Amino acid sequence: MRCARRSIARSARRRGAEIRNWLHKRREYSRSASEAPDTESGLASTNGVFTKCEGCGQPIYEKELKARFNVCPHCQFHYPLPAPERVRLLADEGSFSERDAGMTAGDPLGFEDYREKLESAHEKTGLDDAILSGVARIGGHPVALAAMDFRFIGGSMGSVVGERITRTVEAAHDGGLPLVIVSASGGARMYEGIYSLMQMAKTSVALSRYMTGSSPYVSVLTDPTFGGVTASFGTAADVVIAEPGARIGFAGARVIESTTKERLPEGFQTAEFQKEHGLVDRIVHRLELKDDLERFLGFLT
Amino acid sequence: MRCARRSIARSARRRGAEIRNWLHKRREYSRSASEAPDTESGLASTNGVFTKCEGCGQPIYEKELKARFNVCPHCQFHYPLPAPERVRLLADEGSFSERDAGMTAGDPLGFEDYREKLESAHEKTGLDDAILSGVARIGGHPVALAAMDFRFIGGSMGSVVGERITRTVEAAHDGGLPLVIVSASGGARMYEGIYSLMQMAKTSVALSRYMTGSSPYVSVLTDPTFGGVTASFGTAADVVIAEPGARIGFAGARVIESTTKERLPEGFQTAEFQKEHGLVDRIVHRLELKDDLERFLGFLT
Amino acid sequence: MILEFEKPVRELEARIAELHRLAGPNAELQEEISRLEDALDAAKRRIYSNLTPYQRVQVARHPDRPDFDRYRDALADDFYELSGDRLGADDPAVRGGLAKIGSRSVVLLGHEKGDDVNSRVKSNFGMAHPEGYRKAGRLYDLAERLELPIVSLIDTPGAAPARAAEERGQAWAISADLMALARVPVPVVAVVIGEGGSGGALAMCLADHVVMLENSYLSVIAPEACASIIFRDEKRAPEAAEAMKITARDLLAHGIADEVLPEPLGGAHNEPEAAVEAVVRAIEGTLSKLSRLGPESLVKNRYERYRRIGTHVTEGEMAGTRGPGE
Amino acid sequence: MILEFEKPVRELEARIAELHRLAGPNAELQEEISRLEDALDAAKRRIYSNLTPYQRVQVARHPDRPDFDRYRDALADDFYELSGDRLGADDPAVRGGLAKIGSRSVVLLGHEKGDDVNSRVKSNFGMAHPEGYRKAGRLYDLAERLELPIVSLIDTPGAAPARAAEERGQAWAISADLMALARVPVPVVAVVIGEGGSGGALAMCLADHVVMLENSYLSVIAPEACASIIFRDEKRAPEAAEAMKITARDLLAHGIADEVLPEPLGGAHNEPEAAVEAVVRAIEGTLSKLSRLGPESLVKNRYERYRRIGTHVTEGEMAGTRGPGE
Ligand SMILES: [Zn+2]
Ligand SMILES: [Zn+2]
Repeated sequence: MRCARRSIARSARRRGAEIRNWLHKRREYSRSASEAPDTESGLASTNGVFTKCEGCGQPIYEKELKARFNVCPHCQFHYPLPAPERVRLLADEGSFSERDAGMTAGDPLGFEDYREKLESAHEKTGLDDAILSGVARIGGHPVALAAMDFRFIGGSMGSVVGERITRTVEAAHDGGLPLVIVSASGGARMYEGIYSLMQMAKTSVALSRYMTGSSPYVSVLTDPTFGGVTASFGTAADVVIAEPGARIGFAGARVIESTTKERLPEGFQTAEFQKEHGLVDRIVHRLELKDDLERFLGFLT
Repeated sequence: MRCARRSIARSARRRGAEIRNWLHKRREYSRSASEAPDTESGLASTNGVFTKCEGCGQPIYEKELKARFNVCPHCQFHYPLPAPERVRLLADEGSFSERDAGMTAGDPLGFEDYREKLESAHEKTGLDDAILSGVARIGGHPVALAAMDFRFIGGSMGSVVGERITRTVEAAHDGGLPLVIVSASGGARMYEGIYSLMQMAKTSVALSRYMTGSSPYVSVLTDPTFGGVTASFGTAADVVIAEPGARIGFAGARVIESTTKERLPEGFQTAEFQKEHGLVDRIVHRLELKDDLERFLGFLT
Repeated sequence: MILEFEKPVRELEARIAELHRLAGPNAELQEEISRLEDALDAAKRRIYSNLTPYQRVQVARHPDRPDFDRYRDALADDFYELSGDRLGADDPAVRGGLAKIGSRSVVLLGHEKGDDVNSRVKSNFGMAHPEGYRKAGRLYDLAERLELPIVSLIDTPGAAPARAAEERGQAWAISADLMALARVPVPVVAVVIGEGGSGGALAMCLADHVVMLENSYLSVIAPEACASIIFRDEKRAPEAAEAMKITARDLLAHGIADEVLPEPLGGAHNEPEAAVEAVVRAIEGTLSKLSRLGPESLVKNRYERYRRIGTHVTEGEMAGTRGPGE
Repeated sequence: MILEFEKPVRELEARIAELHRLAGPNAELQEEISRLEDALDAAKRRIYSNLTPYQRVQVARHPDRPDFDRYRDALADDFYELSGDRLGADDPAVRGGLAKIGSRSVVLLGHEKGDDVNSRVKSNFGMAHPEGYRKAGRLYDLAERLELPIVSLIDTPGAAPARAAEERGQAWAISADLMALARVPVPVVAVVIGEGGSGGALAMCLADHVVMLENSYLSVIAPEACASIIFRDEKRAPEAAEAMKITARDLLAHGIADEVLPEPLGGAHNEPEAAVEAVVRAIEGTLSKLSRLGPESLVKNRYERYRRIGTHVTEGEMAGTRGPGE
């Protein structure tokens, strides 16, 4: 069943950048990173074509979708957003200065296929790993900013993600800057084994020290955020914002269903569910996110 | 119904110090202090008589009951224990030095019957208010110690209880002493109106300051502990011990049942229930309490 | 909703309105109207200036009384709401977030009573569950971390007498809030805007400065419950309200409240703008004063403020009848 | 329980026992027995000294492996157990309290896996729910307040893949533990005594010194799950265990573990006293060393310890292949 779905997804991908493709992978999504969809570099890469929204079934101009940062103009369904687009969405124009560019993953365990995975992810996304980070201004407020990219091996957290998050936290700490991290992650990068797990510890010591100061930390959780990211820096924030419909948790729904044989309720682990459960502060539409962060930052200057 | 029960209780009292009497009142117990039983000065006051245990129905020598600090030798039912007996139970012999003796309640609001209530409680118990406090040694460890007395207007917290608790906390703070408080309270002393409520705030500021140090605070909750005591110093401890079967909570079961019309489960709000709910650390038999405190204090010297 | 003691006023008002309708240019009726209007004015003053404590409790509970939303909108140009206790629940009875009052950012929180049947049930009529106290506690921690003053608007009948609230440790949760407020090194300003019921209210008003609206109350127990327990008769609630000294002016006299804000004639619901404006001014003034104190002074003063409250008698000498006010 | 790879050993043992029974004074059989005993010895050494990573995982999971209770009893003359998260639940999968190790008082905590069907189910096979992480967090706070070192014994398959655990925010709870351990200004010693599964284990072993028993493992994901995801075949778990480098010696080599304690031949369950004794000595030694450091040094060293772990490559140069060990 799973395999059947996967091969459908694969052939669909070959046919072009259909949203359906994302969605198949969405459904297939599990906590495990490598199984998570390696998403296309951008929905709008094939120019001027209509695509059908998986959320509402209506046709969307791919150009319009791109202009709306991958939010369906009809039903407001939030498709994943590449990290460079996320930075473009949030940072004041021209204000983003990337830090730690060119940092790439080692292959500490010589894990089967890892090199190839990294290369193809790099080719597909143009990124060095599942993250972009640096300093920027949001509505004029200087911030340290990191954004994860789900297309790069399912946004899994390996040493590069851990290191760049940590350096971003340290930059915020040293500069007395507010910290904004946008997460999207299937969880750990198993190819890096224990190093992947230890990134939770590394980011946590940095964040814990940052939190002894008085500058704010806002975590933005997007679809999907699971595993080690949620269980470390993703949730230890002053304010936790989630995008509408984003699935957020530790263990993914499929893992839970297959382990416990329990049918999970509709909307399980969505942003709305987690807000209802007191775990998320705000649900903010992507096209209002910059404004929302500006408002928040405005309280603290 | 309530009145009927009360008048039965009253005539029973006249017939002698029967445990049945306590138990009637136990059942009648509610969060409100004045309605709570003003208990007898000691079960064993009538000498050499048998009494029937409400816990198990077996006969008990009242002398034996007293020797066992009001714990049934058959079923281990824990009857309320007067504060002086509690001090005798816990403090090394001759080590207790009372502080703030002679402090009595004012009648700030000139509340109907309050003076009479105070006088009759004083006559019955020999105490100035619902508390004894001072410094003592427990297994050789110097401690600041306070014990409440449920017989004195239902162990309700008015200005005297609040002040003596606060002074005990301050003595512990100033002397770098461990703090042990044994609570038994129906809640607020309504006769003192807002002053009663404010004792929660007063004890909390003192305790909050004490907790910035590194000396331990153990709270022992006995049957019953409700209302303002539980919602302030009673639960803000490093270790919360409860006696077996003790009922502990904020609102009493009867108030909840009459408000919500819901039938509460067997064992609701007992020590065991609260431990199950992660709110109480340990349930300790009264005759093992001194030993348990000695053990705890032994870790910190 | 018309409160019992307001009926004469409402009747007079109705008669005047009726006469206006009938009068036209009739000079005689104009005279009668004028007379009635004087009577109305007198009646209002007589009734509203001499409200009994229990009548004030009823005013404090009036469904049209300005609520959290109303004050929030007047206080803050922007309110950035936060949710949840981060433990598994979000209590609609407690609202909170960041707000800008004047030029000052604060953590603003308060009780939500709801304004229709659904929202009233949802917010449990303003009675918090443990998750509400823990949400408040989380906001206190946030205020400490971000070094922002805390402003709370209290309007709760009290803690929830409910099984679920007990099962999740409401006493523990209230206690934790008190401990947190006692040590938080930022200014804490509490305004009782309506009901201030028992420990549920206290968990938000252990503060450096306690403001009360004229018809708000703060009490260790609801007057009805007190009457039912002490007088064995719930109907004697007016007596209990009187005996317990729970009104704003009583509490000012006893030094528990620091400031009483007069309400428009008949209560805040008759002229919400004025009440809201008074609260805004009081908060701004207080924040401005408290902002001059450092963290240590704030915590020390707060300690002393509450340390003094009590009416015990030592060695035959009254020791502390007065509360924290001077 | 007999593990698959132990079968030759167990068979030899059975044959030897049988022969002993039959032999009596028969010299020829005595010789045969002697021969078999040599063979047994050789087989044991061969098998047990060359356990594959996945075989070690099986040893780590052995139901007779010494557990929290066993170590606790050996470590501490007295264990003063504490319960609950103070929020509404007590998780039987996490145990903790005060203990005296040698002359030192510590906060001791660890996982409970249970030792019969009932207790295994009750403790969810050692997989904590959010209340377990919060209980641990409460104990970390207690350790800070009472200025006591933290000693944790890790033995968990990992976090609970369960609806209830998600509903109460297990990710939030784990994250809070990590943040707390990162800053707690007392020595933190972690000993992986059996399984060290994912974030569930990490919530107790972000420490100043990480000890691992020879056959324990620490892994970002169970080998079976890794195999099923990466190799699309759960049966390839042995390969996954190998590839992920999860054994104590691997982790020592990679600088993640600080110390590996050899186990008796065949695993700790074959000779629990020896394993327990080694753990006790290691903890005592570590506490003694760490006790010389002040709170600031402890937190600073811990920061640096974890800060270094990573295998990213900067500007074509490997930057941090090694972990915290020197
Ligand atoms: Zn759509
Ligand atoms: Zn009995």
